[in-house]
Amino acid sequence: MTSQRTHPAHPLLELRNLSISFRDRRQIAVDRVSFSVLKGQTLGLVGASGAGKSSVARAILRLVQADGGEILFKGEDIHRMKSQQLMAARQRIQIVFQEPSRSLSPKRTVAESLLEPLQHFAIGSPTERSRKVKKILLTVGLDHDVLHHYPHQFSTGQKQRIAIARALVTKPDLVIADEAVSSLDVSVQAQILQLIQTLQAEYGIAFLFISHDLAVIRQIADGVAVMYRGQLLEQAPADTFFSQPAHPYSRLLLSLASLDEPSPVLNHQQQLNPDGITNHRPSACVYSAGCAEVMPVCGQSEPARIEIKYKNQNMRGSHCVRCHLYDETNINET
Amino acid sequence: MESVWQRLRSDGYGMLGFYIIAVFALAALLVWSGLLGQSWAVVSGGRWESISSTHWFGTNLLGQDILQRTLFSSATAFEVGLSVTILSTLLGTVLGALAGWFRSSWLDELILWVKGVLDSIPFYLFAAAIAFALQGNRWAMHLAMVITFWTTTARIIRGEVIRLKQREFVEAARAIGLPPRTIIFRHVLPNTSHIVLVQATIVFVAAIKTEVILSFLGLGIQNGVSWGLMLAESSQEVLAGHFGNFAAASIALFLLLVGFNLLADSLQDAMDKRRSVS
Amino acid sequence: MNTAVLEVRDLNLSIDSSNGPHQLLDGVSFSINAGETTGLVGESGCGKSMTALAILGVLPATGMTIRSAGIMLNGEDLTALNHAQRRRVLGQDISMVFQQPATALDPVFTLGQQIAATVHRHGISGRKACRQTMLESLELVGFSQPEKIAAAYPHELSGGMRQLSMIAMATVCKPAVLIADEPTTALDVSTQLMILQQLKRLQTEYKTAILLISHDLNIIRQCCHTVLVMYCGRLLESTDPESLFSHPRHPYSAGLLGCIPKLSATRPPPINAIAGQVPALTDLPPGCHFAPRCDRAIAQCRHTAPEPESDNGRTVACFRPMP
Amino acid sequence: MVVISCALLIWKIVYKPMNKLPYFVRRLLFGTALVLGVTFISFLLMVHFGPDKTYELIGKNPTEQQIAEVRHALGYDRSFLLRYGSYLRELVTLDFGLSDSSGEKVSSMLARSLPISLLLVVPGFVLGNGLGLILGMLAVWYRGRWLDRLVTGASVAGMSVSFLIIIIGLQVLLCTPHGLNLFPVRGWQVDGLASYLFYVTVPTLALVLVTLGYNTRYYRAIIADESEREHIHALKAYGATPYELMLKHVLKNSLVPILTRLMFSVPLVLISGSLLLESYFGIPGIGQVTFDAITSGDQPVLKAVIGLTGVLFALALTVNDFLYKVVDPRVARS
Repeated sequence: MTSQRTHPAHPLLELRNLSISFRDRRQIAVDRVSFSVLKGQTLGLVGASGAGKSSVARAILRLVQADGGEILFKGEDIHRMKSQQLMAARQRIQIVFQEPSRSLSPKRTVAESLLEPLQHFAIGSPTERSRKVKKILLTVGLDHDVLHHYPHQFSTGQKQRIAIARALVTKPDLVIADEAVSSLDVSVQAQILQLIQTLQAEYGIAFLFISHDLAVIRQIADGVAVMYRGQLLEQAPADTFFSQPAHPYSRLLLSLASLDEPSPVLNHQQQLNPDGITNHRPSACVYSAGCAEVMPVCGQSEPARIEIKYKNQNMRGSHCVRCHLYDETNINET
Repeated sequence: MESVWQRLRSDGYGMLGFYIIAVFALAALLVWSGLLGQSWAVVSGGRWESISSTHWFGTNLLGQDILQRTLFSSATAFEVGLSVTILSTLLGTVLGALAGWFRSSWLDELILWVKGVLDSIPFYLFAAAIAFALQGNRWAMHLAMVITFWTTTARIIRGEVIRLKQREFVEAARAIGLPPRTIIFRHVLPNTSHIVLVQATIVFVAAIKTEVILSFLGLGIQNGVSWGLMLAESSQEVLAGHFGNFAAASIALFLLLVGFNLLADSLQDAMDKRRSVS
Repeated sequence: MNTAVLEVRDLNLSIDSSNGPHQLLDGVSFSINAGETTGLVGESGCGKSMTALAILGVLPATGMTIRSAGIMLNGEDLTALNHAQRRRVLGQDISMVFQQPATALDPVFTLGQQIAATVHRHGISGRKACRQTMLESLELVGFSQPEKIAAAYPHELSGGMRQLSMIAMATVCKPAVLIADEPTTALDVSTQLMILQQLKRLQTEYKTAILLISHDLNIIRQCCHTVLVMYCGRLLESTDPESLFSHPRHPYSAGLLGCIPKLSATRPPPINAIAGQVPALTDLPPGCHFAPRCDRAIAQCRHTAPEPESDNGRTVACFRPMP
Repeated sequence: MVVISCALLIWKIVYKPMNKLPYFVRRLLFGTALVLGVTFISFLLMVHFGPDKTYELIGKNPTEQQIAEVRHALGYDRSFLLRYGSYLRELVTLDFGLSDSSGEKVSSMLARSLPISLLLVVPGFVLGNGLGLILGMLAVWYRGRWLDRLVTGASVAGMSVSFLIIIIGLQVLLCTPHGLNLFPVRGWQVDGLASYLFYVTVPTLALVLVTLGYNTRYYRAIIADESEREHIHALKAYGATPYELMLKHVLKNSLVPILTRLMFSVPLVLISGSLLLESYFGIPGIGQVTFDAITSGDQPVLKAVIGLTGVLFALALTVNDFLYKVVDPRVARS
């Protein structure tokens, strides 16, 4: 998995200050999030439940209306696309959900579910379509006698493979995996991760891989972005993130996930405040309440998104963070 | 649907109900095709003749054969039941699906308002009003029932569509840009087929029972005979000790309704078991 | 050797269905010592939750039959108790914490009412005494304002706080054994550790023996003194976590460990998975159920089920265990 | 058609801002909209399409002038909206003019007959639902055993018998020489408890028999549903006794569906239930009044009864919403 950086004109997917709120602005789900996914690369989007990860995924697919910001797919803002352009974009972006048993239409056979996108996007002739479907099933490790069965006749692992096949059948450039392995058993999870790794290598598909499990992200992602209460706190290449995480929250997540030493007992304030976004004060850092390295300034003003400068040219512009611990002057030696 | 059929076969009571309905349905078909119960109006004997070889169930006040009338009435019952059930279930399913899909939009609130209004008009008054408005039209009763029976089906289907709309396979369909119409009819409604079936059997029972009372009120069947009319007639005969008409109509009605209720219960259990699986 | 607080001997559980009875649990035997945590790990559908419910005798579905050589709690055989005796023991000497805190608490009663009811049911009479005990139990699990929690309804608390309240309810009568059925699965990483810390604190303070059921080997490694690996209703291996992680004896345990994604500073090697999938309960393969997926399987594995043999505290049920 | 389409347009525009109003106000608006709807439709059917009284009141071959006079007296010449307006005023002031058949003031007829209907229907209503709930609980308590099958079987039978058959059957059995002949066939000379019981027993028995089947099945389904919930199994693990589970936890969780059924069956039983009972047993309640109005086409009475039932039902709807809040804490504090 070479991680050399190719610089096409635009990144495959770029979010600029995306904001989403529910129940007409009273509850902010996503607050000015910006990140980009390069062609053939996988970005891991990490965060606790309720951090807004799924809302971002649904906004990209226009299942949810965004209040502000842009979602650029190959340089074009998805929200301003006309029907023809939107149809082409929708063909190129697909999604795999968390619950395999709820991702397939129960009353339709596997064949019908797999053929539906091809028919909708009018790809190829009927014979070509069934050939494509059979080929895709082989890629996900299923043989084509599954075609005439109904979803409830399969195991969770097989259902998730069928869901992945459905996402791949229109040859997408980007697949959003929304906690796609979180509800699978360890051995099934490993098989699906193995499948995704082969898809990354052989087909060069870009993944926006959403998960709350850092170990899974480590296994599969080229870059990592951390979200907390609707805001993007840090984005970095995987190797940098897992060796020297910049943001205190990233450090906390890493120490929790590695379980090697007992975690700092969370202070009561965070304990009694139910997770999810309710009373968010715009004028302070969103993580100030729970931060172990909190400073007075964190309570007064919101940290801007700054890029950490690196000596070697290759790393320029790939690591940014929103925290008062850092400002424009920090130069990282590596 | 296929899994329900196997489960239904394994449930004794459900099958019993199904066979009872089949027998009555056969009788209705024979009547419609003119092979049975055609001489229900013919005066072929004395008043209130008791059970005999010529009149298996005896005769009524006018000397008409009660057996013929009972058989013809089963055809009337199916005519009322089927027409009301099919129309009201269709109406209820479509409006329920629309209300559910466009939840808390103006369309949803509008459908809920219409439903609320129709639910709050007392049914028999409504039927009387419709009968007035259509001046004794043969289909007044059926229309009144269709207009008011769809509301329960709509409420249940609306709840189910709201639940199904959040399912990931619907979001996947929306993500590739399928229009709502296709998603509703291709993905959402087929998953409610169970509920529609159970609700249809319940509406069928309600339709037949309502016909009986409407006929008693003089608003029901205008031409032909039905169990309701027979019971209305028998309400006087019974005081004079002649139970033939009353017995025949009530037993036939009771059996058919037991058949449908057994089937409805069995379908309901089959659905609950299936739902706990999915 | 510490005295065994809970001892399960040859527990078998079968459920009868349209095509004959199916074996959910097959000869499960283990024991737990006071003040120790035993981890029961396995994938979904392997029967770990059924084991807990069978021990307590609160099986959900009808049509299930339990056969065992005895479930000894402090020397008293639970299977010999009648319903009334059993109800006195449940919640007092042995109790349980469930996976979904959102649905395991009654939504129309406040936490205070539910905990006080458990206290009242097990011998403490008088409203004031019950309330006092209840508030103490909430304080014990780490709530700084127990009154606020006691007055709240379950849907008003976060997942983590609901689970803590459930732990308070389960341990208010200081039971000898606490069964925790995947207590942290539905929670975030930060809340998970809070829950595990509270369990550890209760153990050290009251010498409670904890049976921790989970599918997450990392959590089992951090909290347990012994680990039981279960597959299709059978215990395949039981050992201490460190030796399980360093050199597992049963091929299935080794396969499971290989599947866990590693968290490392450098990029980890591609993940390796176990071939095939878990057999359905309706058609379990003969002999060792893992044989069809096991690359070390020999002919004998396919027709006779291996008996567990133990040496110096580690048992394994395999004809060709790993070296 | 024009009226309908512009009404729709207004509704679309009005709906958006109306949604902002607090829940309480919205429910009130919905209630009044219901009443308006009921009265409009009943007015439409009763008056607009209703029978034209003019020719009954005038003798043979009347002159143009006489016809105009009578029409004016009856108010037929006023515009549709005006007549609807006057109908609404009648509803508000509870003064519905004179009955066509008996000439008596409609409001006094209703005032006289309503208490009788209540006296007739209340015992049947209470017994029907009380017994139904108890049988439902017993059926779930002895689930799968003979009592459960007996109750389920009996409720299927109960649902399969038409109201008319029960009435005729009971009358023959209890009120005629062919049977026990203990009770009167018709009539309502009530001047004390003894005479009240004497006249009310058979109708109440009929009402209970016809509603018991449906009530039992409905309550059995709710109780069975609640006792399968996970928190009930959880409480078993804490040593809760079966009585405690059923009478405390299952019952309180079922309170909302039970109350909903009680609220919505009040108008149903009071009007349609009493209609048959009173017309058959000759009891001068609101049912008898309505029955006579139907058979003789007495418009003012029909208008009054429909209007009042509509208001009653809208009241039941809104009261039921508030009951939700009182009984179910999940709704109350969300």
